[in-house]
Amino acid sequence: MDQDPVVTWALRMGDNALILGHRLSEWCGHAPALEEDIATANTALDLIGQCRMWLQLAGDAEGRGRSADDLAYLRDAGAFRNLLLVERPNGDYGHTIMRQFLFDAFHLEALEAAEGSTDSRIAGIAAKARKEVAYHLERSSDLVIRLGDGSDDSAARMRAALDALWPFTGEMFVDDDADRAAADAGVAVLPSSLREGWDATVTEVLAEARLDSPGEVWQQGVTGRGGGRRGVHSEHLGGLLAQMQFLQRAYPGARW
Amino acid sequence: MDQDPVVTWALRMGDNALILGHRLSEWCGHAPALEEDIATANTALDLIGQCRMWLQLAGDAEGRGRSADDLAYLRDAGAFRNLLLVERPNGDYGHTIMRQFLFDAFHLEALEAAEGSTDSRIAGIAAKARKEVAYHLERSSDLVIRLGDGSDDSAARMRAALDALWPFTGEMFVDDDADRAAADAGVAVLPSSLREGWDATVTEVLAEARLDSPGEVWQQGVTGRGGGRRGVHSEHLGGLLAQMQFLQRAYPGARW
Amino acid sequence: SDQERAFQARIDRGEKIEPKEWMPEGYRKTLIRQIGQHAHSEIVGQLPEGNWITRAPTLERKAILLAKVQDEAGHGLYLYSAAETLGVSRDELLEALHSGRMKYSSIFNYPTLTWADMGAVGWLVDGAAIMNQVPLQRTSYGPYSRAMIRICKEESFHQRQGYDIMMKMCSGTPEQKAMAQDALDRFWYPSLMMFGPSDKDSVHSAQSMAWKIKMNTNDELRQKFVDQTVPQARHLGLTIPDPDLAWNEEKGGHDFTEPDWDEFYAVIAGNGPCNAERLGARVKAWDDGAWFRDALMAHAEKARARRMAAE
Amino acid sequence: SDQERAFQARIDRGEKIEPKEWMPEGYRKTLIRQIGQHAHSEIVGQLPEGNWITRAPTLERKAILLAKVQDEAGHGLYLYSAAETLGVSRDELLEALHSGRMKYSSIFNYPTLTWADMGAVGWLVDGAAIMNQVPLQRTSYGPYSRAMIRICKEESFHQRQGYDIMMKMCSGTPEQKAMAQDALDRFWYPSLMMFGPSDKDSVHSAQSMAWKIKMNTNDELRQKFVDQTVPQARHLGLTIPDPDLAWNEEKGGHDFTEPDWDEFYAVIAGNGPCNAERLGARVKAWDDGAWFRDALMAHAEKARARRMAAE
Repeated sequence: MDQDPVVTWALRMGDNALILGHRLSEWCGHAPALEEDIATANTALDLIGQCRMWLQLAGDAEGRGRSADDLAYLRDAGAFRNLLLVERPNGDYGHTIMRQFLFDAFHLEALEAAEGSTDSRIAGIAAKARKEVAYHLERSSDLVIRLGDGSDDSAARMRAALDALWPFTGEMFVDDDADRAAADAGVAVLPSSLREGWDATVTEVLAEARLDSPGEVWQQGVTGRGGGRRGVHSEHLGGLLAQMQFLQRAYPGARW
Repeated sequence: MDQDPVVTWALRMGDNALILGHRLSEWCGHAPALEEDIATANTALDLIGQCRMWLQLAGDAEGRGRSADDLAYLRDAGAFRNLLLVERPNGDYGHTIMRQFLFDAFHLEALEAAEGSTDSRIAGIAAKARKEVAYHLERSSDLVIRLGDGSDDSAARMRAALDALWPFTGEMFVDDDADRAAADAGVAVLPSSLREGWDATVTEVLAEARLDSPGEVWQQGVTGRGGGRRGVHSEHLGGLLAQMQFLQRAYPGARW
Repeated sequence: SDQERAFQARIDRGEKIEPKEWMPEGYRKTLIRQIGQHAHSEIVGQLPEGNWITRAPTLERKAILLAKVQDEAGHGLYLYSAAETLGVSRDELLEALHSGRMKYSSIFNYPTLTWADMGAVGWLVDGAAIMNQVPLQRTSYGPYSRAMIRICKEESFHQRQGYDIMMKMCSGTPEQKAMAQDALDRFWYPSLMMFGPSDKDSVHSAQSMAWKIKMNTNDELRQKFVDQTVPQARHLGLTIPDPDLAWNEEKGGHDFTEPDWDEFYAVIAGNGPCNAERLGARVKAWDDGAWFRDALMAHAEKARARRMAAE
Repeated sequence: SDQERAFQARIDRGEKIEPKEWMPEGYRKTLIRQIGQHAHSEIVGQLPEGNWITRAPTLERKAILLAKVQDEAGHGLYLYSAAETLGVSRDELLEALHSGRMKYSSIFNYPTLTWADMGAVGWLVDGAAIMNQVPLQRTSYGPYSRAMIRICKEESFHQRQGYDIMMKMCSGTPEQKAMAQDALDRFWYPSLMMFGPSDKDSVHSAQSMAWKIKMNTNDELRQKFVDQTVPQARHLGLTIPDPDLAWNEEKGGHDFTEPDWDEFYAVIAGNGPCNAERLGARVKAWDDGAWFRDALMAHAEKARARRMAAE
C-alpha cells in the first residue's frame, strides 16, 4: 500500500475517472441519439482529462518516476483503486445514466471538499474538475428525472438500474486507514463526511424522478477484504484492462 | 512473408485451430444445453491440441527458436494467418454451429489431403487431427440438419447464419503464391483442389437441412489486399487477441 | 413404521438403496435437494473458470482448463441423472435453480481476479469439494454413490492441477508469487465456508447422518481440510491469512479462526460479489437456448412422423 | 421556366439561396441526398475510430480521439440541421439510412486494424474529405455553405492530428513504421475512391456543377489529392502502393493508377469488409435507443400537461 496519502487519494480519484471515462467511451457511435453520443463523449473527455491530472499528481507524489500513462497502462487490475461502481458494465443507456448520476453526485461532493485541501495541487485540480463535474451532475440528474418520470418502460428500466447499482454506492462512503491518514494530514476529508450531501442530492432527484430509493440493502465492497478502493475488483475490470492496455503491453517502450 | 512453405502452411492450420478454439471456448458455461457445453468444450480442446502441434511445427521449421506459445501469444493480428471465417463472432448458437460446419467440411478435406504430404511431420499431425475433425464434422452436420429442419424459428436462424457466413467461405479455396510453393514442394495440395469435396459435403447436408445454398455471392478476402490467410483480418481479431494474450504481454518472460 | 425401520436397518447394514426400491419421502426429498444442489454447483462452477479460459497464459494451461470445465459439465450430467432416478427431471431442477428456489455452492459467487485464482480454485475449492465428496462414495443411495466414485477420481486430478498452478506461481516472479498469496487470501475463508455452518448451527444433520446421506459433520470435515491444507501452503511458501492459526498438540489438529458467518449467510441470501452475474449468466444461457432445445424436439417429432408415414 | 432561369441567374451571380426561398425540386432533392449522405458519413464514421478509442495507447491520444469522434457527431448534427431546412426531418433521413435507401461514404466500410489506421484515417480520409469540402464552403445553398465552413475548420485540425500520429509511428520502432506503411497500403486506394467514379462515368455532375452543389469534378479533386499527398508520404518515409505513380511535368501533376472500380461498386452495393457491421451497429443503436427517445417525449408530454393543469 502506498504510504503517502496524496498518492493514494490521487490514484483513487484518477482511477475512477479513467475507468468511468473508458466505460463511457464504449458508447461512441452507439448512443440512442446523436445528442447523447456528443454528451457522452464529452463527459468521457472531461474524465480522461481529469484522470491525467490526478495520475500525474500520483506519479509525482510517489516519486518513482512513473508518468500518468505508466500508471494507466502498466498496472494490473489489483493495483487499480477505483470504486466498483465505475467498472460496472454499461447495460442499457438508462443503466449508464443511472451509474453516472450516482457517481456524479458523489464526485461533486468529493471535489468540493477537495478544493479545501491543504495540498495545493489537489485543491487546484479539484477546482478545475469541479466545474466540469457540476455540469455532469446537472445533465445526469436531468436525464434520471426525465427517464424515471417518462414512459412505463423507461420507469421500469430506471428502477431496475437503480436496484442493480445501489449495492455499489456504499463503498463511496467507507473510511479506511488511508482515508484517515489523508484526513489527518488535511489532504482530504473523510468519505463518510460526504454522505449527507450525496443523500440530499440523490433523495431529491429520485423523488422528482418518481423512483423509490432501494433503502438499506447489502452493500458490496465494504466488509472483509473486498472493495475496489482497496484493489479487490470485480471480474469486469480485468477484461476492460486487457483491451485498454493492449498496445502499451504489446509494444513496450514504444512512443505513440 | 515466411519463405518455407511448411512454416506458412503450419501457421495457417495452427491459427485456424487456435482462433476457432478460442471462439468456441467463449461458450463455456453459456451453451443452450449441458450436452452442448460438453461437446463445444470438447471441440475447442481438440482444436487447441491441434494448434499446439501445428504451431510447434511452424516454430521448428522456421528455426528462429519460437515455441508454439510464442507464436500464439506474441504475434499481433497482422501476423496471424487464419481464415476470416474462424474469427467471426459467435452470434447465436446456431450461427456458431453453422460456422463450425462450414469450416469442418473444409478442415476435413484439408487434413485428408495433408495425410499425403511429402513432409512426414505434416502427414503425421494431419493423420491425428483428421480423426478428431471427422467427428467434428459428423456432429456439426447433424446439428445443421436438425436445426435447419427443426422449427420455423430455427430454420430462419440457420438461413440467416448461412447467408451471413457464406461470403467467408470463398477464402478457403483461393490459391496464392505460398500455396503454389507448397504444392510444388509436395507439402500440401492447392486449396482450390479441396473445393469439390467441400461442395459435395455442403450441398448434401444443406439439402437434408432444407436450407438453400446462397449460391454465387461476393466473397470476402479473395481480391485485392484482403484475406486472413494473408494477414489482413477483420476488426474482430484485435479484440480477441487483446484478451487472449493479456498475461503473456503483461508479464513478459514469466513461466506459467 | 415397520417399513421405515426395515429401511433404516438396510442402511445400517451398509446396503445400497436403488431407484425402484421403497424409501421414505424425507430421504427422497433430502437426496434430491443435495444432489440437485451439487449438480447446480458443477454447472455454475464453470463460470468463474470460464472467465479465464480466454486469457489462459499458455496453450497447455488453456487445454487443461478447458478439459477441467468440460469435466465439470460432465459431473453435472452424472448428478442430474442420479437425481432423475429419484423422480425429478433435469428441467425441473434447472427451473428451481433459475427461480432461486435451489442453491449452488456459494463459493462460486466469489470472483476470479487473477490467473492464480485458477490455481486457488483447484487447490482449495476442489480440495474442499473432495473432502466433502470422498465419504459420499459410501453414501446409501446407489446411483449417488456411483456418481461420486466417478467424480472423485476426476476431482482429485483437478486438485493436483490447481496445486501445480500454485507451485508455478510461487516459484515464478515476485509478481506471480504475490498473485498466489492474494488468491489464497481471498479464497481461504470462502473455502472454509464450503463445509457449511458450524455443527451447532447446522440443521437436518442428524437425520441425514442416520440415512448416510451425510457421512461426517461440517466441523469434522473443516478441521480435516485445514489440517491437510496448512502443510501444503507451507510447502508453497504462502501464508494462510489467519494470525490465530496454530497447531494444537492436544487435539492433534490446528486451531483456526472461523469464517465470518454473517458473510456466509449474506452470500447465500444473494448478496455475494457475483450472485447476480452467475445466476444471470445461467438464466440467460437457458433463455437464449430455448429455441435450440425446441428445435431439436421439433426435428425429432418431424423425423418420427416421417418414419411413421413411411411404414 | 422564368422562375428557374431567375434562380440560375442568382446562383451565377454568387448569391446564396436561403431556406424559405423558391428553388427547383431537383435542386432540393439533390441537396437533400448530398447533405444527408454527408451527415450519415459523419455518424457512421464514428465507428471505425470508436474501435480504437478503448485501445488508444496513451491518455493524450485517447482524449484526442474522443474529441475527434465527438466533433464528427457534431458535424452530423450541423448537417442534419442543414438538411432539415430543406423540409426533411432527421428521423426520415435516418430511416432512409437504416433501410439502405441512402448511403454513407464507402470508406467507412473498411476496417481499422492497427493504431496506425487512426493516423491514416486522419491523414488520408479526412484529407480527402477536406479536399471535397473546402470548395463546398462556396456552395450556393446558404445553410449548407455555413455548415461547411464550420466543419472544414475542424476537419483540417483532425487531418493534422492524423498526420501527427503517422509521424510518430514513422519515427518510432520498426514495428510501428511497418504498421504505418501497412495502413497506407490499405487506405490509399479506398481514399482515392472517396472522390467518386471517374468523370466519364459520373452521373448528375453537370447539373450539380451548374447549381454550385458540386464545385469541381471528381477527377480534378482526386488529382489534387494525389499531388498533395505524395510529398507528405515522402516526408513520412512511406511508399505509396502504386508502382506507376510518377510526376508528369507536362500536366504539372502526378500520373497514378486508378483504383479498382469493381471493388468500389461492390462496396457500395453492400459487399465491403464491414458494411454489415457498420450499418448493423447503427440500426442496433437506433432500435435499442427507441425506448429512450420515446421516454423523453413521454416526459415532455407529461410536463406540458402538468403545466397546463397548473395554469
